[in-house]
Amino acid sequence: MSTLLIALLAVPALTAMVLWVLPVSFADRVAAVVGSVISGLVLVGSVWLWIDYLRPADGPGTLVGFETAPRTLPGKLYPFAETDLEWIPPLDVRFHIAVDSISIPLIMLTALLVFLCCLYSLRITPRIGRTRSLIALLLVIETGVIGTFSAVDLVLFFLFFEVVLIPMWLVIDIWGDEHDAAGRRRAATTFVLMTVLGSAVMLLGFLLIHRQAGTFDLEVLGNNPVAGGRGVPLAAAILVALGLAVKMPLWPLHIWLPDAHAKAPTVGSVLLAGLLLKLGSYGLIRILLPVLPEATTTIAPYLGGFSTVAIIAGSLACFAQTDVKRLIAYSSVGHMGFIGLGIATMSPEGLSGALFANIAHGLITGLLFFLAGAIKDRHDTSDLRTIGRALNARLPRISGLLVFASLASLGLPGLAGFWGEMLALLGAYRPADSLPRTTFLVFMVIAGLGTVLTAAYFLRLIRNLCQGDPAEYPTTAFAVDLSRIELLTWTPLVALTVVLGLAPWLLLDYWNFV
Amino acid sequence: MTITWTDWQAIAVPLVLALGAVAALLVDGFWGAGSRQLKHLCVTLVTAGAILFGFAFLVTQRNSVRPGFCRAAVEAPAECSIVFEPLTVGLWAVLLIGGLGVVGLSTYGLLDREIPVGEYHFLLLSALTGATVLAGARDLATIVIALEVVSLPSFAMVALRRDRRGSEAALKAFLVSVLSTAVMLFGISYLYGVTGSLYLQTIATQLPGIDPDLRRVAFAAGLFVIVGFGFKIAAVPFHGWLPDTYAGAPVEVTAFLAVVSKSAGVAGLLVLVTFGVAPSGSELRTVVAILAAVTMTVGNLAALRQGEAVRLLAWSSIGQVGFLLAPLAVGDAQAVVGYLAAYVVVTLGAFGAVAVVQRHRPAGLLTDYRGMIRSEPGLAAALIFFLVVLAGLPPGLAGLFTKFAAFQSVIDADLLWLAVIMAVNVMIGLAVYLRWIAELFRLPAEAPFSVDIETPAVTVISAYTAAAIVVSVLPSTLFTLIT
Amino acid sequence: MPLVLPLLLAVLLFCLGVYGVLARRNAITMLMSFELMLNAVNLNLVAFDAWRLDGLATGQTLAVFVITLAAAEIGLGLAIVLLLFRGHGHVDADAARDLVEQDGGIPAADGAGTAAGRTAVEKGAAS
Amino acid sequence: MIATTWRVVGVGFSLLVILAAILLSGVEPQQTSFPGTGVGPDVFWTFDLRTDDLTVLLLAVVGVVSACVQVYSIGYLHERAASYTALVTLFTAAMVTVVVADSLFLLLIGWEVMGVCSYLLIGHYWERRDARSGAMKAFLMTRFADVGFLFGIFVLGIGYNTFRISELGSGPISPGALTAGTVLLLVGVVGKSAQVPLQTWLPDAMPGPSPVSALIHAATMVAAGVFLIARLYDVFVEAEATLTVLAVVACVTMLVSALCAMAAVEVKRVLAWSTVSQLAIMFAGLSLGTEDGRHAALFHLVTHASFKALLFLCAGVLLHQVGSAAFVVLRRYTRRGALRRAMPVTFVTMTIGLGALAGVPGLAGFFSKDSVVEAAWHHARDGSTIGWVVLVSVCLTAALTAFYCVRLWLWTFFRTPALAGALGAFEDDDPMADVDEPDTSKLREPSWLMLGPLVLLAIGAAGLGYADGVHVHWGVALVTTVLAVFGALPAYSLWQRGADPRPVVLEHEFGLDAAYQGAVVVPVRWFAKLAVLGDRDVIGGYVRATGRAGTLASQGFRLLQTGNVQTYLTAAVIGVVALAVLAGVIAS
Amino acid sequence: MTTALFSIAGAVAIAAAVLVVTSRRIVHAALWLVVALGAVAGCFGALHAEFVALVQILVYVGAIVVLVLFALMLTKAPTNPLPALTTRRSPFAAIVAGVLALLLGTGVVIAFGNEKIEPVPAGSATDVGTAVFRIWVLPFEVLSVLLLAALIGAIVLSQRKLSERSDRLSSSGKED
Repeated sequence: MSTLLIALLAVPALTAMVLWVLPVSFADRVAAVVGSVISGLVLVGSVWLWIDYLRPADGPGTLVGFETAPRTLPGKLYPFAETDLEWIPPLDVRFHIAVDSISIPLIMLTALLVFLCCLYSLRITPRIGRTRSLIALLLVIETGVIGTFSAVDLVLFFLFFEVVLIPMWLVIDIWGDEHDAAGRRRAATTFVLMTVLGSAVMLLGFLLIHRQAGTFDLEVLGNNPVAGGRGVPLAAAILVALGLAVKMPLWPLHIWLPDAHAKAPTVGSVLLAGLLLKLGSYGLIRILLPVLPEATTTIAPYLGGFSTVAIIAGSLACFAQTDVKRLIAYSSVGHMGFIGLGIATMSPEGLSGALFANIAHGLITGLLFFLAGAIKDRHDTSDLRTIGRALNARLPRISGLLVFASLASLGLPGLAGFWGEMLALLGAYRPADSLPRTTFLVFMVIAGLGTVLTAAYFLRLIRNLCQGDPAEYPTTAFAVDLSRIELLTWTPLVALTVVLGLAPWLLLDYWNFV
Repeated sequence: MTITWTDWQAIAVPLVLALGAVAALLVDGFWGAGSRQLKHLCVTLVTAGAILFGFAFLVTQRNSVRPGFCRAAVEAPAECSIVFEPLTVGLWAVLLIGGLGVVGLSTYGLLDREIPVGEYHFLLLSALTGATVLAGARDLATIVIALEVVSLPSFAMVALRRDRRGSEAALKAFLVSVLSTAVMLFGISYLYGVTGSLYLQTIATQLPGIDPDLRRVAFAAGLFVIVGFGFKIAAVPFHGWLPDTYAGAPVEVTAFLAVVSKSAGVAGLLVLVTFGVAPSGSELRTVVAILAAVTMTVGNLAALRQGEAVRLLAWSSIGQVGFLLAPLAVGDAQAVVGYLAAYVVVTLGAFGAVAVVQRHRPAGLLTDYRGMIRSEPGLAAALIFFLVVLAGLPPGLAGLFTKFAAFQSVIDADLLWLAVIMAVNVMIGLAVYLRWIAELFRLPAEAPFSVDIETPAVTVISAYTAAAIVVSVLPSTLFTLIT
Repeated sequence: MPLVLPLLLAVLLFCLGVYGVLARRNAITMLMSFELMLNAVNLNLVAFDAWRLDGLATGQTLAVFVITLAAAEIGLGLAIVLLLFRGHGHVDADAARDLVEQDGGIPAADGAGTAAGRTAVEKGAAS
Repeated sequence: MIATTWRVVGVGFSLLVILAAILLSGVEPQQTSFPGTGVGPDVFWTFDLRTDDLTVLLLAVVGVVSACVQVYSIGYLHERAASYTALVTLFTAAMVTVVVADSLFLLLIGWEVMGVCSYLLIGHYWERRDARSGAMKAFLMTRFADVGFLFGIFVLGIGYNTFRISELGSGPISPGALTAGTVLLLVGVVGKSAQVPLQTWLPDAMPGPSPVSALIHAATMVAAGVFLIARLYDVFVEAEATLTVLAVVACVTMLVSALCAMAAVEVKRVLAWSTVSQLAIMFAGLSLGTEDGRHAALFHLVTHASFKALLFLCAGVLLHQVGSAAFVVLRRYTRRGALRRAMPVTFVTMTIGLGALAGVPGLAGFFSKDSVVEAAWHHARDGSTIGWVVLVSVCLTAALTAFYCVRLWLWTFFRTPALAGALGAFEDDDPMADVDEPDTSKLREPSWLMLGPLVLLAIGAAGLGYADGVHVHWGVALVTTVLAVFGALPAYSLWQRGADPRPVVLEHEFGLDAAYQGAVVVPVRWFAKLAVLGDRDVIGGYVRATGRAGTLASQGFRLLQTGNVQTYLTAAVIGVVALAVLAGVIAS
Repeated sequence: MTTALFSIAGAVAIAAAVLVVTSRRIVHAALWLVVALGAVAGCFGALHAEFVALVQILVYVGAIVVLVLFALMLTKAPTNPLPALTTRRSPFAAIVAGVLALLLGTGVVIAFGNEKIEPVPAGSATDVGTAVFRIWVLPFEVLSVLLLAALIGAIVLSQRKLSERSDRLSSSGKED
């Protein structure tokens, strides 16, 4: 299995290299096919990994009895498919990767989204072309994200965390909004600079951890957490949280996000929202809680507070957006706020909620960005005022899917978006014993109102985009409503949204460790 | 004192380099009327041979410790002028790599600009001699003279084209350098007055216990000495000459300044700080830390808006020096040498690529690089890789891990404020290099740069790239230079 | 003889040299000012040597080295100055400004780091 | 094709529900467990199902009403029929889920899916502005309430340490948590069942297709609130404070909404307000906290389902055949007496329905309302203030109900002698009314696909009162009947005179909408602007300023780079001095 | 005695140095430099460093100043007073130098205010010779490299460019 994990990391990167070596004209033609095949293989591999993990002999995390289990936190690593090699002894850095039930679902999500993006690119690519590089960069991003999710060494985590930066910057800078060259460049630069600052700050936190504990290894750190809630551990926790909060992004560090999402090409937005934001929340769960438990207790109320503000501010900002992609981007701020709140509660419920919301948000926002991209491609703009209303009449299927995705995103019970938010709120209702409960009750109430706001802006979007009098916005001759490739690409997302909504235990069962 | 075999071993490398220098000069002088290309080749081979001997020596002797030119002291270990030890090996390795790289870089394009080949290589090897002595020196007299041996030939090299720009560049560098030497010597004179010795070892043992009244003078003296090196490595605010000189010198010489001369300065400062004037806990280390913070910030910020490739590299090298000063301020030789090694390799690479482009586009603007990823994919990919290493992001793992080591040493020394400034500078630095990388990727480009690159250039740049890739995949090699 | 006497003399000479370097326009006079500074150094060295009286004559030795060094420097320096004269026709250090930062290298709008511009958050009301 | 398939599926599903109800009737109460999941040690939930009398009763109601609605819709609706039918089916399924759920979370799924279905169905005519805003309003108000509902689930579930409905009420729980939990659940119920103060969405939901209104008002959605309290009656009975709150809400609601119904000028709006009012009567019964009260409330739920479904379907016929259900439009036909003549079946069934609503003795509504009054009287006699309050309110409501029923009936179907063919009091609403004479000749009954359900439901409205076994408390019957007559008489006399005074307060429905607009919507807009401005000018401003500062600094350093070597030297010497001073400061 | 001698020499050195940096005639400045350097040599003598004093006179006065005068001649330095010989920044430079002098002077006085130099017997030349050839061998050797490098550097810079040379040669009809 460890070979499989390494293959999951290496294959996309190597494919990208091969694509770059091939001659341009040839590679441009085959890139999407190659990308689809390879990312499909990676998807199969990741699912295989999950199935293998679930076999009773290997998997530690099967369902635990109701009465006996103590109130433990997910986050600590129970390594599976482990590879542990010496790499840079002078710096105490090891090439140590492993996965567990927290990371494999995220890896599957990564593989799925990249696969869908490649598939989508078979037919639909940004106007500027250069498909070869686009696909290659997507594959590099895949390697980076999977690597982050499987890194056990903190430095390796940091390394993979950084791998995605330049490819994503290029994706936005080259294939972004073709009408606004300066804007897309600025967005890309803001994105990459803020993120790199965040990760540098995070690195400082890692180094403080190393100074305190003498190791970068998450497995060792998980078993011997850094004690103390003041002084150096606190500084480390703050720095790590700050760095990850930029990526997540948490209010008020979210400012790069709307621009980056709005200007990125469709596949870029999908990966940005679906995967890259998860790196931050995954890091908080994987690093902050198990390694610095006491220091995290100290900062958890602030984390929760900022998350709550993010929920409200992100939702409110959506009301005033006139660009559909920006709107969805801002909605991500709100949703990531729920994840942050769930993490801040430090309770099993909250953390499971955060993990579940991670997956759900990846699926739903991915779908939303695909839809927004489709609408944008058909109208050559993503400005709501220019697109006009009554999409129900012009593009009934896409419009219907948009309604579905909006409903899923606003947390409708029975769809995937609900469980994460619900569990985060439940966690806030009963946070960890060491946290001030009243504070979190307040957060819960405010976040609850945030769900109403979320519903409100999505309904507003539907009202202003999908509904309306078709007489005012007559049908223009669009070639297709829902093309075959779009149907093919989006079906898995829709299906998974429903399946996970009706059967949350498909994931939740495996996040309850003894 | 009699000169022993050990002494000869300790100075074997500088000695061979000096002999190589004379040899190169003689070959050039007695060449006669043969082909200039052939003469160039011969001189290059002589030079490279001298340097390669140095490498061979380092490889065979890397684990030995040989103090040279020692004087027995009363109730203390012998005071030595030069010590061959693991730190020296690491620094010499870096310097020799840099020297060899510059020699490689000079294999093409030198003759076109009517640079006298023999003298060029003579000066290069002389400077390298000084640099190696400097890195091993353990007394102030040797340090200051070796530093001059590095400096004066390099100024001559700057002006070697003997044109308007070259002479102006050389004059600026020269004036600043002379002032710095004077300041440093003034500092040394006080250090001598306070401690009564020029040996670093003795100074280090004397300084902590001196009279409080003298401490202030000792402090100022140490400061002056550090400032002298600050001129040499162009720490802010002693950096003014650097961009102008880089812009005015031939590209090969600029690379030499950026690589060998700067490394020599850092090596000298490292020796000085760790062994002598600024023992652990000294306020002088705080001064170095402040210099580091100011230098990296100013260097990176100023690089932000440069439109010329060489000037951008010049300012960014100031920023890089800031990063180098950070671990230096806490006396972490391993991090310094590792960082220096990675910096040397990729700076050589970047200047190599710039040299290729500037031969055909003398203006050297960033816009000349537009769309090169399509028109010259190999060169562009290599250049991007070098820039990414300089920025310290994947895939440039060498840069990433050397920055990481710098962070680690700073954090371990409790200088959180410096670490935070470094973090901010990672961001600014990235912004600097991204502008260039963006140009390389930008399509479509009108008249993108596309030429038949000379074979030596291809070879040399490939070698740099290979080296950069090796140290990126195995960053531990960088940190094991000091075994 | 009080030690401060030569030391103060050295300080004065050094600072006069500094003044000369900063204030003089002609490159050759700047070089002359450097000589003053180096002489200050030598005065220090010799004075400290005489004060220490350790029989090693370290200060004097270094002073001799410094004089030699100064000779080497001035030799190369004058060569550079003459080269400058060949190119520029004068030896004014502050008039040699060919290598000043050129403007117009890059357009202002392309400056990196200018984040989240005014287009970033578009105006719009919740209608 | 797709539409037909969905229609078959929809009708079939409704029939299946009826079949299930028949099969399950009389079966022992039982629970079925399904695999669930645990999150942490204390939170464990499964998707359990249960069957008991309440389930069967509601299944029957849901099945019958939805079957009627599905069949009726075949005739009623033609555009976008596929999605419509699918949604109606989903709506029914969601209600069935709520009814059979033994898990609070499963119930919540059904509960919210209903909300979404109602949203989509109300917005079925998304071309129309009022439909769009009505749908949005409905969803948002219920969603707001559902947040409270969710928190209520948290409180009760954590308090009782289970999320299974059948296990609630059996464990130890602190009184505070019990009250808090039930009150929070009540918030959800109030929203879903459109009680004060969240009642305004229901009348605004009327632009939706009439069959949907019938479904929402009779069997699903709004009835779910009543069902929920009945389902959790054991828990609610424990929490007296909550019941008091419920009683107050119910009494206020029934009066307020009955008053609003008296001033409404559109058939469906009158009916909508009446639904709110009738639901409040059910809640009043439940709030008594007695078994009688619960029984009476459920009885009223069933009868109400039949006659309210009937009434909405009748209104749908009017809409379908006439094109509008506004009084002003209907009057154009009625002033010639056309409506009654052209659509006799509709007239008769609607009369039965209105009679049942008004509590005409012998019809279903009479018995069920009286049973509520009777339960309240028993409770009041035991010395309960709540009993008295409920008693008085329900009696008053009976009078008001009679008033608006009679008003609706007379103005819709009968020529006003006093006006001699004029439109009467509704003329102000439509200045073109007299000019535009409708063509009454084409007015006729709709197809039997639509009339069939009408007749079926009319039979129910007439006969369901006897289903529970006839036991009439004559005193109560007398009082309510007299009150109803007292209510009907003014309506008749006003109609006789051709007058329809509508106080401004009632026309504006107590100004609650405007208040919400001012207190919620406008501030949210302001906050939204603030958030965006904050992002752009404060946070974004900092980021921009950082970027600009970097650029400026860069420019500054470029300016310092004068090319003059002596500047460099000066800077360097100053640097030395500054460092010396600085380090001196640090050292000391 | 030595103190008085030193004081006089020092005063002369200061005065000459002031004139070096302020004189409006470059050639005069160079000549004042000779005086200053000579006076400093006198100071060395007063400090019993006769050897250094000798070297000072030989190298500085004998070589360096001559070199400087040659350079002045080659750069066609005018002998008449030049108003623009100092830059406009000179007051500022004076302030900077003054502050530096104040700082250093205070520090020196505080640190070494009470120290005295004892007179010693003459004969420093032997000591210096011994030191150079027994202790400071390495710097001495490196210094030789420095001198060589500086020499070659100066020569190569003074040469004409290859192209200019060949131009001249070809114009005179010879092949290179």
